[in-house]
Amino acid sequence: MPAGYIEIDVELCKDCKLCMSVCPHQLIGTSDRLNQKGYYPAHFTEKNLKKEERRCTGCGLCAISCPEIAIEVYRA
Amino acid sequence: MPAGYIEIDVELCKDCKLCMSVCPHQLIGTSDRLNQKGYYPAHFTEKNLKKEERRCTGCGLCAISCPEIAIEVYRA
Amino acid sequence: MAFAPFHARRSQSRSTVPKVLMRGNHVVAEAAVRAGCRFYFGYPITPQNEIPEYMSERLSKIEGGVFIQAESEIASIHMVIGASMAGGRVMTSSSGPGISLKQEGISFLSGLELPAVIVNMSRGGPGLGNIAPAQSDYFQATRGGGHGDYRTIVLAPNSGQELADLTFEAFDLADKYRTPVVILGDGMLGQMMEPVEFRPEIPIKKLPHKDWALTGAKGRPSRFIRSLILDPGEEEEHNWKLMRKYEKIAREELRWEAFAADDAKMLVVAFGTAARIAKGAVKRVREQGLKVGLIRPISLWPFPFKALRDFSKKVKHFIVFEMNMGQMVEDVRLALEGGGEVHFYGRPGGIVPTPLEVSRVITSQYYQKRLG
Amino acid sequence: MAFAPFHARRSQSRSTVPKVLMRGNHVVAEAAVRAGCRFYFGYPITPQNEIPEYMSERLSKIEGGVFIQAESEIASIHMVIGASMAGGRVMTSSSGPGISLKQEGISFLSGLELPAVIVNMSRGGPGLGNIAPAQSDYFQATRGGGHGDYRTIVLAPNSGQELADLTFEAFDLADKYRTPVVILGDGMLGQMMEPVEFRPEIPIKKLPHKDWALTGAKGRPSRFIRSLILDPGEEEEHNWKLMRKYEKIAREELRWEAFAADDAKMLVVAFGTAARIAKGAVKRVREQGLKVGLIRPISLWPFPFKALRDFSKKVKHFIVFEMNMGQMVEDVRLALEGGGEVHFYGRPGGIVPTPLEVSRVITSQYYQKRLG
Amino acid sequence: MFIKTIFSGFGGQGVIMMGYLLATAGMYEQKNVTCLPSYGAEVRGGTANCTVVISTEEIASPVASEPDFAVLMNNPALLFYQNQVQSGGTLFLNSSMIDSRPVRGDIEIYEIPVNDLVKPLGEERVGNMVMLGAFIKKSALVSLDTMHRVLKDTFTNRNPAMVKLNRQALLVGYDFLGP
Amino acid sequence: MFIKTIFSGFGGQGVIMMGYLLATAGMYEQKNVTCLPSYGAEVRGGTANCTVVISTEEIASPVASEPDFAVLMNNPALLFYQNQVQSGGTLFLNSSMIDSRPVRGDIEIYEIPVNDLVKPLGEERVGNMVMLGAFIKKSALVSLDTMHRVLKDTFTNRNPAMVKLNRQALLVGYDFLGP
Amino acid sequence: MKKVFTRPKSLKSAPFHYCPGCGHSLLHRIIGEVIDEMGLQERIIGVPPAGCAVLAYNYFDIDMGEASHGRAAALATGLKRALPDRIVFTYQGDGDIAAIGTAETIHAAARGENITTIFVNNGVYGMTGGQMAPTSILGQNTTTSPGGRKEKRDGFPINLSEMLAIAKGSAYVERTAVNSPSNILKTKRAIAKAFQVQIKGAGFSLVEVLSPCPTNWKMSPVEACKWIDEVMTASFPLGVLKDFTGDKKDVH
Amino acid sequence: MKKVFTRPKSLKSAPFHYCPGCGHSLLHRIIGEVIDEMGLQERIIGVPPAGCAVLAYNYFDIDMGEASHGRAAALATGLKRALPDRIVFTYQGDGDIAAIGTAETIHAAARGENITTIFVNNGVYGMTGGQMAPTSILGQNTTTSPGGRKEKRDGFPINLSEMLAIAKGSAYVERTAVNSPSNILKTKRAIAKAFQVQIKGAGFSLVEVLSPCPTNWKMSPVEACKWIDEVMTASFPLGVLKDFTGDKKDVH
Ligand SMILES: Cc1ncc(C[n+]2csc(CCOP(=O)(O)OP(=O)(O)O)c2C)c(N)n1
Ligand SMILES: Cc1ncc(C[n+]2csc(CCOP(=O)(O)OP(=O)(O)O)c2C)c(N)n1
Ligand code: SF4
Ligand code: SF4
Ligand code: SF4
Ligand code: SF4
Ligand code: SF4
Ligand code: SF4
Ligand SMILES: [Mg+2]
Ligand SMILES: [Mg+2]
Repeated sequence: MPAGYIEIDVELCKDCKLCMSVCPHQLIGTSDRLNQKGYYPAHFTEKNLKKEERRCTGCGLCAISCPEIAIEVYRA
Repeated sequence: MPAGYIEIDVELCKDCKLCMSVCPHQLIGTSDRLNQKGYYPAHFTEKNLKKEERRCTGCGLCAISCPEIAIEVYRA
Repeated sequence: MAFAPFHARRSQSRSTVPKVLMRGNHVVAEAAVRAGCRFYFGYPITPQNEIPEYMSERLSKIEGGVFIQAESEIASIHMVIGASMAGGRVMTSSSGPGISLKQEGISFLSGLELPAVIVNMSRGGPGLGNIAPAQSDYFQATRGGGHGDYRTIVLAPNSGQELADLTFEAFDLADKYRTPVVILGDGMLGQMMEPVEFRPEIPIKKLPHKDWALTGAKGRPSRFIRSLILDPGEEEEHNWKLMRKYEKIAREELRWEAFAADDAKMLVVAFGTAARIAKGAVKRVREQGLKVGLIRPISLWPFPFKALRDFSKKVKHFIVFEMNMGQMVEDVRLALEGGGEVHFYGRPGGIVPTPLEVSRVITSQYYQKRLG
Repeated sequence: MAFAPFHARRSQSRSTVPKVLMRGNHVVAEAAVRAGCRFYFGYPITPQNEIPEYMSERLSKIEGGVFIQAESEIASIHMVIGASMAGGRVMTSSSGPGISLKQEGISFLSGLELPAVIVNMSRGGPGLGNIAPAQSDYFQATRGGGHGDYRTIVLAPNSGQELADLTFEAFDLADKYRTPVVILGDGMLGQMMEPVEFRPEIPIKKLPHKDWALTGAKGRPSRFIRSLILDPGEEEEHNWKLMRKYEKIAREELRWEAFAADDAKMLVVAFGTAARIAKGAVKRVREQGLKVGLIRPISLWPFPFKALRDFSKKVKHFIVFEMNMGQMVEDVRLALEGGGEVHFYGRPGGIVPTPLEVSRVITSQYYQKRLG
Repeated sequence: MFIKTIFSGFGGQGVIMMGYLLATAGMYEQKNVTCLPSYGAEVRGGTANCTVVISTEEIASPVASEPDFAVLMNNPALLFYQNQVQSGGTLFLNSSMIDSRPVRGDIEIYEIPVNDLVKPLGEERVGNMVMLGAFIKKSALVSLDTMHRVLKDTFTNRNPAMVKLNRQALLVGYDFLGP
Repeated sequence: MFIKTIFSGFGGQGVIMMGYLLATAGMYEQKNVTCLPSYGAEVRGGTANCTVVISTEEIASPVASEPDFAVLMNNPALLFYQNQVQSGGTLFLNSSMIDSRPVRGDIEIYEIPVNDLVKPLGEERVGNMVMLGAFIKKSALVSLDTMHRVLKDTFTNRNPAMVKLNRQALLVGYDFLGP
Repeated sequence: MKKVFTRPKSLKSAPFHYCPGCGHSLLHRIIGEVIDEMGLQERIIGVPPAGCAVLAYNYFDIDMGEASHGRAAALATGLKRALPDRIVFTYQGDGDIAAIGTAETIHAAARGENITTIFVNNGVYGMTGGQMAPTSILGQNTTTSPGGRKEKRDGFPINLSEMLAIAKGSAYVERTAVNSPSNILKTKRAIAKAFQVQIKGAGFSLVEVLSPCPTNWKMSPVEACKWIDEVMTASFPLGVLKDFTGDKKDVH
Repeated sequence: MKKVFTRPKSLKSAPFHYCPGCGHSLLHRIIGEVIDEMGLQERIIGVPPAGCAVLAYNYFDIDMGEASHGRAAALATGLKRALPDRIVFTYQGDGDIAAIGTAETIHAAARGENITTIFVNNGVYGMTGGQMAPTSILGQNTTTSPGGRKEKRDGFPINLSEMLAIAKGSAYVERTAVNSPSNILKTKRAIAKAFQVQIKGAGFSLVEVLSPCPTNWKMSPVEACKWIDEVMTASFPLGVLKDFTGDKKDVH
């Protein structure tokens, strides 16, 4: 499995939780800080982990499901 | 076969010839006198025949086909 | 929700206040039902959606009540025609673009001499425009946006209470003259909540009998209601018959109101929402000692031509204020026949100016004309 | 048949007569094609069916020509919008009921600032009415039967030749101002054959380039053409922009004609078919020594207000003759501002009075006013 | 000169074509002309008619309330128009199809047995040309020569064979009423 | 007396209800009132607001250009309305959701941590009632008693359980700002 | 001798203004016969819109309300909802129902309005003079499809009844013709059945009738009847398209 | 690491104004991706009518012309006939296409107009606040079907795509959904195919997309996606309804 990584634009996110519902490894949670629009944006839980520690495969399911195009996906 | 007879209202007739095309015995022809509307109306060829001489069965096909309701059908 | 149907809410209130606070759109709907309207056909469009929404609930709870959200404004106006042919009290409502689509049907209603009530909560235009309050459908309503020689009665309320009262009157006028009646409101009147007191409900049985309605030819000769009149002579006669009716309406159904007009040197003319803003403005300038009054046409057709002409014998300066680019101002000019100077102030596109702004326009005109 | 497309017939004629005898509806269609119209969308309705019929044949023989008999008048006006967005010269035609159905689309065209030519060969109304010639769509055409603040240019031809000429002008005006132009004829103008001389065909390549059209964002930023302007401030600005355009048109695009007006003590005002009848009537009464003239507005909007007002300095008596119950008469009253007495004579419903009949009305008014 | 002519008959009798050709001929002779055919639903099963005005002056109205000439191709046409024609006016009757005769004494009447005259030509459709020939002879509204030109211009492109046939039929009518 | 109040927040925060209840209370106290909610497409994903005018005079316009009071439930509301309030006017801020504070010195500000205050009631939906309680206390536009009557009349029929809960929440807010 | 065929009572005595051999005349009679036989004259209301049959109220001795072009289904919806115990039918041409009235018709069927529609498909706009109709078949010459209808330029003809059969609210849809005595009798049975469906309250019922327009087809009436059999039915096959009444599909 | 997923170029950078979890947002992105991948940005023109997506031109970086409510198919017909070598698509809500625009849509399909329609079926009138749509299913609560849609009172929902598949001029009709990653990918393929059909000139193509409207359904976005699978697809089954391109029916 190639290692993956995602970036979430918190200002675009509207807390719809669709990304969370599709990630095979439940790697996305909800932030506890409101964004400018007043939503608690999604949060990539492996954001600060080292590459080796991440379970994210870069499968892109989260990005595919994100209505706001708030997620960018990276793969090795 | 019951004997039949038809009456054609020449003033209603518009010379569409549909009655003629459906009569199984070709008993309807075209009159040579214009009616008030300017049509040569249909004409029951057995009009002046005696009952016994008529081939009209009173089947009503002519009347059923007449758009102008110009034909009345009688049957014994 | 604050928008639940009024009858549910009202019945429970043990308050001694006879009024209820209701959104204008709900007011129209409730008043219609109380005036005996049992048939409503409409199509969603902002800012009048609360009318069909309210009707869908209210009529579904009344025996014989029919609400249909039609597939379009066109379908809805023709459903109106059908229910009106059957003798019912019937209403539809929409806003600018939807009213445009109903024009053919409105022309039919007029020609067929069928009663119906048509509500326009108008918005900024042309085209899709926006959903903010505007008065730019004045021409459409008063000149008949449809084809042919006809007129519709047009009533222009300026408050929640008047929405209720004029809705009642609209149904009566429609039946009395067998003609469609337009209630011309705007987004603000439709959305705003104000205290309202309703007249009691009219029992359906007490409504006037319609001896022309189509009900099946039982025990009487068959009837038809036709729109095509191929012979120009007959059609002309029909047109003049309509004309005589319209002339009677123009004589007998004028509605207008004057405020502080008796000693005025300058008169503001405005209708509907603009009139209430203008009234606020007139009060302000009165406080400053300016002799300014207000004329508010309530029936836009028939238009109070004579009233204005009479005023013009004493007053020579008029300001017409409309939330559009200038439509009623033509009727004012027609009324005055040159017997007064007319200044137009318009704010189209959904802008609702403040009384202060309008008072400034009045003041500046007043001094320019050296009246003060 | 006598109605075969003109170009087929014309090419064969070795006659030296430069004119052809053509039905008014065919004239409009042929003139449109020569003016560069390549897109026609319409729907049958009497008395204008010869326009789509002619177009269906003519455009199918031209490279890039598109004729669609749409499923309805509504579809056709929106096809017009589409082809106009693409930058084409485009036309639709109908009569009263169909024009009513196009009102929403016409409001859109106006708001979107899209050029198009809309022909109304009007008939008796309201409702289905009949198919005889009438002028009862004057209000609809000049006041904008659709919603919102807008105006359409309205041209009223009175002969076959003018049908040709004004159709050319309509396309030019539409492009020049990016606005829909209405040609308001009637059943008689559409059906009558008269000798006509056409201007030469404009090559499509010579038509003005439209730098706003939607053609795919190739080699330039993407464009959009929008109708919704949610912000009232922006919509108001858009409205005033339209207004400035309309004011420019009102200054620069007036068209009217006077006949025997110089020494007249009484003026008849009439447009289109009524104007040609009125002209015959004026000639008759002139022969009897009555000093009567005729003013014929050719552009109904913009209306020649100033011209009429100027005449009213010398002439105090006006007769407005219309084939309706009285519509343009309002504009005449507006123009005169009380500076003249207006008598209205109307024949609605498809009646076409004779010049003799109208001359009697003129004569009787003339002597009643003690002018002779 | 201001002459109004009405043509009337059944839909298929070519009355509109008669009007069109007459008006075109008038135009060729530098006159003002209008030609107003009946239209629309009224035709359904009924009568077609066509009004032609030929004039040296501008024509105010193409509607002929009191025509100078009436060319009537069938019974209903006669019934409808016999009393509208001006005093001193002229009727052209298709006597093959019209039985009755007007009682008015103030008009001239020509009877043309169109259906009979056309038979030898072997093409019933050109009956209207026969009538038109008779009409232009007696009305003298346009010259025979002009009408020949009009026929040529009108039909050459459309159906060249018809030019000859129409001319023949025209002459049959023209000659029928004598010199 | 002519007092304009604006309520503003997210769609789900019950701002329209606050406006409705306040206006009804004004009506119960024999005042003239108008209540104008925002409507239509502008709500999509955005801010809801509601303008209430309470007055002893006739109300010309329900639109409040310079409100006396602003009840602001979230950040965008603060950004939008902070500068529109009249000099000398008052802001009521939902301090649980609004981080920043206006810089103006000419207005009074009350901070109500609505989301925190509502938690003990176990029903987040009545946060608007908490705010409303605080508002009527400090604005003194209508009496607490009237508001109790309004709540009863409004909710008894619809959802009797809500009457009690709403009253509780109202009192929490009313008491929060001290006597 | 006994009179076995005469004018139905629910028709007035006025002669039809339709062209010789027109299907409208036949259909008027058929409907009149059904009304008579079912005893509906005093409780039926007809809705004829613009089209050659716009003057139908001159012929039917029943209550009738004229509709604008295309809007008969909407008008009938309003009528029927206001008078649920009356029988309401529309009588619409193909231009009327399948072009301008497409939306109104489809939605009346989708809603399951309890009305009956007689859809007179003559493949042209008769009243306005023979323009192309939505049901003009490919190759058909009309005044607005010069050289015959071409799919690329003019589009395909539309099978409205097949679409209506899909609508969940339609209970009975059949296509018949009036070009021969046997088809005329089938049409009569279909119309009777449609009224029955309405009486039962089963939902929307429609009978599409292929109907000659000799005038605009430029054929003799007899040729026109033949053309229906030989050409038109290829595009518009006769038969029951939907029957939710529980009756057997092949009613005839 | 390589960026493997990012915003398509044919979308502008403006954030969407749609509600959280709205299908319009997803569809905008999907269409943008297809336009990018097929290289159509410079020759495509979009036609969004009134509806929640009326401001679509704020998001798409392509030429766009706004249509009146319901008339997108007619407008697109005019555009495409004038510019036959451009790609023209409409983007219409269910209220727009299946209520007021029924006639325009059916006739564009019947004529075989060479345009593509994206039909966003969210079973409500989103923009105007959640009224009943022609596609609201039986029992569905909306602001104008109090107590849930009832067949007698409110009529049945309409299956427009099934009707369009019958139209002779339609070449490709498919129903998809955007409620899961796999359905999203299928939707993308369907839209690409529809554009291809248009490029080939094969006729009318339409993709109906079941699309969540969490706001008016009063559900969370995740619940809304589930509801599509569990409830909505029973009335509107997913799959290819028509494919005249010669491709195999089961493209995915
Ligand atoms: C709004 C409107 N558009 C057009 C017309 C003109 N019109 C009258 S009937 C008709 C169509 C007739 O065709 P069809 O419905 O097939 O009936 P038919 O005459 O063939 O029986 C048309 C286009 C009209 N009356 N109203
Ligand atoms: C002629 C007209 N009627 C009504 C409207 C109001 N309106 C705007 S969008 C819309 C329907 C929205 O529903 P849908 O098409 O399903 O799109 P959605 O918002 O659900 O995506 C309506 C009724 C309008 N703009 N124009
Ligand atoms: S790319 Fe795949 S694994 Fe990584 S966060 Fe997204 S859904 Fe989860
Ligand atoms: S799918 Fe997108 S918008 Fe929704 S929660 Fe995840 S990142 Fe936010
Ligand atoms: S009743 Fe039968 S047999 Fe007699 S004339 Fe008529 S069709 Fe012929
Ligand atoms: S069917 Fe009737 S109208 Fe036709 S020819 Fe026979 S009698 Fe005359
Ligand atoms: S035109 Fe056709 S449909 Fe109309 S009456 Fe004549 S034959 Fe019948
Ligand atoms: S209302 Fe529904 S369709 Fe509209 S933006 Fe919100 S979720 Fe999307
Ligand atoms: Mg037809
Ligand atoms: Mg929707």
